[in-house]
Amino acid sequence: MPRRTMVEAIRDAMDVMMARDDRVVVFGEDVGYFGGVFRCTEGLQRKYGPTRCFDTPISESGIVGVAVGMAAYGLRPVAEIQFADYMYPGYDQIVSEAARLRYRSAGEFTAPIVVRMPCGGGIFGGQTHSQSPEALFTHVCGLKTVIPSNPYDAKGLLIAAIEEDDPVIFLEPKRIYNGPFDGHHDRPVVPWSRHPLSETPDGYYTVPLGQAALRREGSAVTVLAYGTMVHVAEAAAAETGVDAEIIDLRTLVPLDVDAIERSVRKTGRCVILHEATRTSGFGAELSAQVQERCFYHLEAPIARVTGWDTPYPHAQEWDYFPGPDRVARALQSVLEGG
Amino acid sequence: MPRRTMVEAIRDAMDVMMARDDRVVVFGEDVGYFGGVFRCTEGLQRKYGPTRCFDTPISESGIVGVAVGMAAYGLRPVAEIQFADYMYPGYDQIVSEAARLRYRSAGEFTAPIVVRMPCGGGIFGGQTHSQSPEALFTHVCGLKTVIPSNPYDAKGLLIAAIEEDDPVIFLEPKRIYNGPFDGHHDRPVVPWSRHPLSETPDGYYTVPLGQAALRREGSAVTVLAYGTMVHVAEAAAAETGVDAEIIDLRTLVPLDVDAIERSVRKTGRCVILHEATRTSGFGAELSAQVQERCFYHLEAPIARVTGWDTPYPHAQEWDYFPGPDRVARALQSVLEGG
Amino acid sequence: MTTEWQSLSLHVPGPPVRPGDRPDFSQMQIPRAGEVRRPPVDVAASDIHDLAYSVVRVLNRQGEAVGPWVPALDVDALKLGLRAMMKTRAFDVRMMMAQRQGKTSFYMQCTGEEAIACGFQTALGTGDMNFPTYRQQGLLIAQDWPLVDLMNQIFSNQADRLRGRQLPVLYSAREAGFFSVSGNLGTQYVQAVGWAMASAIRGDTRVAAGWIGEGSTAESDFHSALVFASVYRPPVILNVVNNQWAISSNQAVAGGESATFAARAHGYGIPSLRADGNDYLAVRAVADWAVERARRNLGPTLIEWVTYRVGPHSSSDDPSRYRPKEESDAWPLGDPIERLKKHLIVLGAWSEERHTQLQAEIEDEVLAAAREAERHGTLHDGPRPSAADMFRGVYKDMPRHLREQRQEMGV
Amino acid sequence: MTTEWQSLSLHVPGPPVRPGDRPDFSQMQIPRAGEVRRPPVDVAASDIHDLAYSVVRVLNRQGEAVGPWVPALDVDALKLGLRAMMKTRAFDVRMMMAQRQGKTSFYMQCTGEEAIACGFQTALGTGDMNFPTYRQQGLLIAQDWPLVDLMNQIFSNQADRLRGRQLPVLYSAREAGFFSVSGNLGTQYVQAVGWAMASAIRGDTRVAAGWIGEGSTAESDFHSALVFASVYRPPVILNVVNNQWAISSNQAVAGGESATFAARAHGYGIPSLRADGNDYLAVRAVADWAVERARRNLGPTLIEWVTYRVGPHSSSDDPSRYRPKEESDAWPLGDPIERLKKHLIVLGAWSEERHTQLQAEIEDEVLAAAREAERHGTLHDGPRPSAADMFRGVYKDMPRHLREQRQEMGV
Ligand SMILES: Cc1ncc(C[n+]2csc(CCOP(=O)(O)OP(=O)(O)O)c2C)c(N)n1
Ligand SMILES: Cc1ncc(C[n+]2csc(CCOP(=O)(O)OP(=O)(O)O)c2C)c(N)n1
Ligand SMILES: [Mg+2]
Ligand SMILES: [Mg+2]
Repeated sequence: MPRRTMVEAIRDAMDVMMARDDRVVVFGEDVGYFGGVFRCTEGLQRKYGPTRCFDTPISESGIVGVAVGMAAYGLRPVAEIQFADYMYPGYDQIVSEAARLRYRSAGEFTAPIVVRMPCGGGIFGGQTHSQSPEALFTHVCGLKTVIPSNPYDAKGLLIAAIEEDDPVIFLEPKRIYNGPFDGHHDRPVVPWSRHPLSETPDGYYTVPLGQAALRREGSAVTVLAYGTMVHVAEAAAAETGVDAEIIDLRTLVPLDVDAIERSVRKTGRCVILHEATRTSGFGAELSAQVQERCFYHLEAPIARVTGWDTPYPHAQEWDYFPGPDRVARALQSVLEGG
Repeated sequence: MPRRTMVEAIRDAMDVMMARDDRVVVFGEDVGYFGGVFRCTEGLQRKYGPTRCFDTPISESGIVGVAVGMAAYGLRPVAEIQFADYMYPGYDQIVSEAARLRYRSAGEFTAPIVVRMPCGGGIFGGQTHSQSPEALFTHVCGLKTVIPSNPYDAKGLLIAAIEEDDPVIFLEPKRIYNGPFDGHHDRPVVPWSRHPLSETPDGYYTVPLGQAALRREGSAVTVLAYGTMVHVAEAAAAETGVDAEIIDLRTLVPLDVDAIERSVRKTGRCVILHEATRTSGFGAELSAQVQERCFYHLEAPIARVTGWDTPYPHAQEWDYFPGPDRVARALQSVLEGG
Repeated sequence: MTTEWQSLSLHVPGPPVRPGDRPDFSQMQIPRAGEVRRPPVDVAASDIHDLAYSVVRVLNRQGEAVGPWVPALDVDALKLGLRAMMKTRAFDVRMMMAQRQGKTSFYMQCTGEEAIACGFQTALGTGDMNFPTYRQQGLLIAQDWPLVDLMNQIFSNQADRLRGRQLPVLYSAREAGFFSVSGNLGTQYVQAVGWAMASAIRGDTRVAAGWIGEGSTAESDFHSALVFASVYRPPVILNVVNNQWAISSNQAVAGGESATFAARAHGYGIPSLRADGNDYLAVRAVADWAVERARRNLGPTLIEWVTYRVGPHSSSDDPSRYRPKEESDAWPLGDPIERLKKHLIVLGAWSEERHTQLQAEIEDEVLAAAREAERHGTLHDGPRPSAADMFRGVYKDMPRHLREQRQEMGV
Repeated sequence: MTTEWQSLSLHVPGPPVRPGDRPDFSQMQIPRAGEVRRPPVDVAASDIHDLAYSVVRVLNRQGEAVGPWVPALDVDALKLGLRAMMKTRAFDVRMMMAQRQGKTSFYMQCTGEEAIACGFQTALGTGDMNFPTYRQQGLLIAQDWPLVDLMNQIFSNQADRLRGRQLPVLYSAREAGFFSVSGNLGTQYVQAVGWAMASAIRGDTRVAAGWIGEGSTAESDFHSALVFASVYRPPVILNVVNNQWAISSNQAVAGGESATFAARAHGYGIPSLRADGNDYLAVRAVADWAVERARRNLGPTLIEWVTYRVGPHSSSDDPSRYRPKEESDAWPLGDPIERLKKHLIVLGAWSEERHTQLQAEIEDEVLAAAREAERHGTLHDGPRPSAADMFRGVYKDMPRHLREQRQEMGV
């Protein structure tokens, strides 16, 4: 089976859908001729023409706003926000418009848009090229929020997102665009081609939204992770030898609570990981749900390993990033609890 | 001692500070001559002149943006967003600018602004005049988030907020502007004058940010609430006779974890209330922290009673609002757990 | 070096007068009817900059239609226009009353502004899409959209097509080319541009119309809309309704003191016009011009409609707190219904008697509709949308967490 | 009724040429130096609309300063200007090299645009405040701000005044009237307006200057800034640096095909000018004009500086992917350093030899600064800001949860 990087998988998903469905249009800053600053849309304008894939003015509110209008018309817009850190000017259109249109019009109008945005740190991007704002989307009813951790999922989830009839926020951990990353920034970079999940079938397939994936079976502790942190979790489990069960959530809303419940009831312990700042991060919701649903099975406090409650710093990137050592420590301490 | 409504207390806080400190300026949509759609700034323009209190264009990004610039200059801007539901166009300026200015400039520039906004439902305002977006602020480091439940606190907290050197989001539950509200919408309206916490001293006093208040002592269960929900909690406790300890958080960030920990360690049970939608609401963070800090004291799962994960509907307002009956049921079920 | 300069001071604009003062529209420059030229629809934006500082007017004081903008409308079309405006006004009167009676929580009239929506709608075709504000009920009424349907929404009753979820007057009527109204100002202006871009992408022939109040032009999305319209030149008509007030804030607070709202288009290279919004004929003529531009792939047009908000901002507002009570009477562009009525009389096609009779008919029709709507319930009385409706439509298919919450609620 | 019309189509703009094509600036209309009139500073905005479609220029091809805009600058001032621009360019060269050597993660040059920031700064006084973008290092260098200080920030080293927290080049230098640069485009334009409003509220004499790229004028905050500037008329200069490119997007994608960026000001009643950004004398003259307006409480001015981004967008960019390599050489306004050098030579105050000598001096100075900065460390080498620094300054006083997190981290 062909092997793809995340970038290639994401591009291929758009390519497949643009070919299948001429309502699919792709746009954003530098997305047209240039193919996007991360190259995710490279070649699409050449292949499908400038009215199917084009550059936009630097206006995130405009990008999402016209996407909502296009979707109401009947198109399937896939908009790129150059960095998730720059989604804020478009947040009103996402929250007040895309997310609520179906509800407030009782289904007369809908906004089946996909808003793609690179997120997360690890590239020395500082506080404005490193953010993970997923919790700002998961709090907004009417949105679905997706974040893949590997090329196979990225392609399948993006195709599913484009086919979705509700607006989807599609977060792309930029640090793993071109290779998996386990947080060991001091070790040589690994290419995707050596990772089994870089095998992505050509053509159309989907990974359904709302389903988590079991990345590692284990019985001692459940680790809930998504995006880059899935790889960090795997490294931490391997290095500590802790018999951890690692769940890659893939979709944050709607959440696969069955998968979570099943695992935590089995292990009785839970560690939650994300790169975003801790307070009111999505880990809080996960923690709340785990204790609501599995209280009587829990043998130790649920732990969160997250970014600190500071902006993402530049020089101190690796002090901020919740790397395998911090995860390992949390695994150990959760095992000792109870 | 003089009795004030929330509106009067909030107005008085600004009046006191405008008189004490001529760097304090007050502005927002309809805030000048008219005195604000909820009358919170009535009379301030007449008293302090149109360059201290004025109307702005209908541009929330502009309102917060100029506030940041003014604060960097050395003023103490108090900006009003007409409804919290309309803060989204200003969210970028709050998150990317006000919240991060001190950090990114290593203290060379700061943004001591207060952004006041009426929040919450209960006035048949529908999905765009009823929102409680506090969790969208608590996730953002660099901001302090405050929400009073009564006139005494409102005045003292607002004065403290204006004196703060960091940006403060000041949420005002509009349903209790003119009288306390316990969720019994079918009963006659009660004026603030009959509530002890409407007693507000004239002149300057503060209620420090970051300190919760014990509203009711009890030993069976801890209730964490803020804003309107404090009154609902009191009603539910009174009506069920449950020996609940009710903590009014007042400030969400920074959180008074001591007060929470002390109470939950004592009661072993916890119910969390808010009006905002549940998923990724601030209740999730509270729940996560309670279980992290008090795991070994908990006798039953922590429960959340919140708005549903739907937009705030118009006709079904009272089906959405987490009223005393729902709180009572949660109290009872948490007492039965364990 | 800065010490040699005098102290700066802040300019804080406001209306020329306040309650107690005498109304003052002396600053307004109003050309005579017929005076403004009618350029060809493919004119360059830069060749009509002057039209953004003038006012296209057709009906003169004598009730005659004069000048190059007189639209080709027969007497029947004019009568339909009159009827639509009168019906809109009667509807507003009845619904304000219903609000006072507690049948709904909230209402917004468009009194004095009826010509704009009623006239504009007749320039559109089937399949075109309006992105209206809350003050464009005339777009629906001019299409004879059932009043009962609107009232059901206002009463949030069991027959409300929006299932009680949305604030009164924030209608949605797809079949009528009436996009779901948002409670957030300005957001839909750029959506109209996006819809029009989609129409162009698909090689369609349908056009879109965005609507915004002069106060809301200050919002970000006004700019986003103009930028995207300027760049991609989609078939969209960008309407700015300048009714002089935004709740308590005079148009000066939105920048109206320094330039017209029509002039905003200049910096984007978008052709723009300013027109008498209280002149049904001018509205139709200018709308036709802009719609033809859109239809002929000539791109966007911005129109500032000059009018006056006669009533309160909404049922929650009391304008006597911030403007002279007499200001409405002093408004120099008159009343749109009176002006069209006079024109029809001048044409010999109308009379005071027929007007009185039509007024009575319309009031009966509105009352009958209100009675029918009330049978489906009002906000606090009678049948209403169910609590289960609250959980539906957040997503296409209800996800598990909402199913659980619905169960938790027991509905 | 819509079937009679032809299919619509979407206009998607782009640059006239792409890699492989011959550069084409034939669309640019450039008046001769000295041709554009100089209006009095209290001119009405509407009386200078034409200046938004022209280009104020002072230096002609022969290197002479001609026309009404010639600023009263003596030879020493001109030499300082030349020096500042040369230093800026040498600094950029050295820092791009440092980035390639891995001493920092990121760098942004302003090559070709030096005249704008270097010239503008000299029109300001102590206490005035710039709200710059990442491409205005010239504002600091023209003030002889220590290069080492900038380099420390770029290297995120132990002496970095921003404690390693901020991306390289996003400087902050309060004493130099240089506001902390944001990574978010456009946000600071409206902050400049707010700062200027504050100055006016306080009866101060200080003025503010906002900076934005032509691409970023599409952002919402550009509009917010213009609206508030239009309404309150604060002492602010709103600079738009039109360097033709926004990463890979040509200025046409920001609306430059339909109107100039200077013309954006017209709809807000704000006086605006377009000026040759590669002409140090024109920059200073136009800046003086606008600053005087601000200082005299005449309100805001918008200036579009016409220039060309000679280098890549940033160290992460490769412009040969999206524009012809030769485009920079074909740029009709020339190079700002060459032009000022020629002028000084024409004045008899400069020579090729002195220029070469100055160039060498400057390179030495820059190199010495780089060596000094490197002693404080570079991004991956040597001493660096501590992990504890990461937790400081989120709030004035560290709240409990951050203290706990710092402990959890063990620092
Ligand atoms: C984003 C946002 N901010 C504020 C409001 C509150 N608001 C509702 S209507 C209104 C005034 C609008 O005035 P204008 O645009 O002139 O329209 P008009 O009411 O005159 O038709 C305001 C401030 C809102 N609905 N949305
Ligand atoms: C809100 C926001 N959106 C997108 C970006 C990414 N970005 C950084 S620079 C840039 C191009 C800016 O072009 P322009 O305004 O013309 O300035 P120039 O780089 O030419 O000086 C973009 C899109 C950003 N930094 N902030
Ligand atoms: Mg208005
Ligand atoms: Mg540029």
